[in-house]
Amino acid sequence: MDIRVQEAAFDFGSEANAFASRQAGMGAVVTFTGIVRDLGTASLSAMEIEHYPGMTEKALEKIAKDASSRWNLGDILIIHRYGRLHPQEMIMMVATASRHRADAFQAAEFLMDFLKSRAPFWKKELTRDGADWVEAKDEDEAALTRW
Amino acid sequence: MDIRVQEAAFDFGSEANAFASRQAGMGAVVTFTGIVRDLGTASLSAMEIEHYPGMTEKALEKIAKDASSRWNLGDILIIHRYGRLHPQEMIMMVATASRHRADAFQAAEFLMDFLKSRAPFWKKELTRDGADWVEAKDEDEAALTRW
Amino acid sequence: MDVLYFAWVRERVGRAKDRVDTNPATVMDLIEDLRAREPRYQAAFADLSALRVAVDQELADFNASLKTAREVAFFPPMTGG
Amino acid sequence: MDVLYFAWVRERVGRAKDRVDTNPATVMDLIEDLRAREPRYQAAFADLSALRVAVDQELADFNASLKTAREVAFFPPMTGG
Repeated sequence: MDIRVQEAAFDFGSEANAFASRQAGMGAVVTFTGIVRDLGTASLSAMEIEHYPGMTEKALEKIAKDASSRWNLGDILIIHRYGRLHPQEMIMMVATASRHRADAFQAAEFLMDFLKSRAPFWKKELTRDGADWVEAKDEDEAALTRW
Repeated sequence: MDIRVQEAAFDFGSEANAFASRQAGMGAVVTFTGIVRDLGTASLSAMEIEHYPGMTEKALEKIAKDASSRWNLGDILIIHRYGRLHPQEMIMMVATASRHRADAFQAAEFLMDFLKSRAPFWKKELTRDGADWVEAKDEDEAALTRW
Repeated sequence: MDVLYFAWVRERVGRAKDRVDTNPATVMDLIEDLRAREPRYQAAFADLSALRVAVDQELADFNASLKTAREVAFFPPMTGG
Repeated sequence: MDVLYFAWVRERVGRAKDRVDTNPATVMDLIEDLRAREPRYQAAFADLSALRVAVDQELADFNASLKTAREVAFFPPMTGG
């Protein structure tokens, strides 16, 4: 289990390769990457991500442990950035490995669902019109009920 | 849509990075990678993958088009190797991009389910005990019914 | 006891952290104490349905006991990922 | 019409490709023609439930028409991914 909360950028491809290459006996690797996307009409200049140092790491560890106990996994990687990010930058990634593909897929979706609404991160969008905190979506809360 | 059927190895990390970086406006990228895994008791020396040139490309394109019409996707990448592979080598990868994570996840699972049982690839495992064609699993056929 | 604020709760309160020397029994009691301080706390705690709370870095309810708590944090619903 | 074989079907038939000059009406008729050839075809086509067929590179049924077919392929269930 490798969990990192950091301000610095990370290299998605290198992390994905390193993760996949240390999975002896695992036949399936799934990754998810979240990217800062532009907003169309109100052009996004930056996204600021705030987090709760201390609780963030604990929350991510708990989510990863829950996933490990529910599915037959080789390993889990979570990297989540905070601070100021710009469009096209990668916010975070998760990677899961398993013998068969269903476990890796399910675990990655589970990690993302909980990371989205149960890990203490908050996003603020800075556009030319000002700054707005991103509001949590009902559908993200609803996504938790499927697990 | 980028679909490649090739004998040569590919670099998962570089492909994943290149795919992610050309997704303007997409907030989510999901990748799946299939890796040749060792078999435990009967040590696997190699895996041979046979395919049906011509039909393979058509089948993969159809599966990718079906995914594009069902989900709101930015792009799809499929790379699948054939020929002789060794344990730890990567057999194939898919990548999907979408604005929101649910589409990329669902599309990647759909691609894998159909690629598994509807694209003309056949795997043969070479162990110290001999060579065996991998048998299709009932659960892989059953997985198609969820779509 | 340390009381932390994040995101727009922090912005409305105007600071990231308070030190509270009273001994409120529950989160709700703590909120009442804070609301009694200044209008900006009233603004921050106006709509509790828009707030989440963590006690000693674990998500909790508003009626959670603060008996052994060393750190309470208030923030809006999380938006990670 | 070209008839292609893959995986263990190819191994049992002992070749990857046959050229068939008769005009079978359906896939099933073609299979009967092939079975009549040699025992190794009988072995390859012994259990049709273990076989899949593609007509002109599209998956098809055993009762599919071969009227306009240029290429038929037989193989076991696929195991990609």
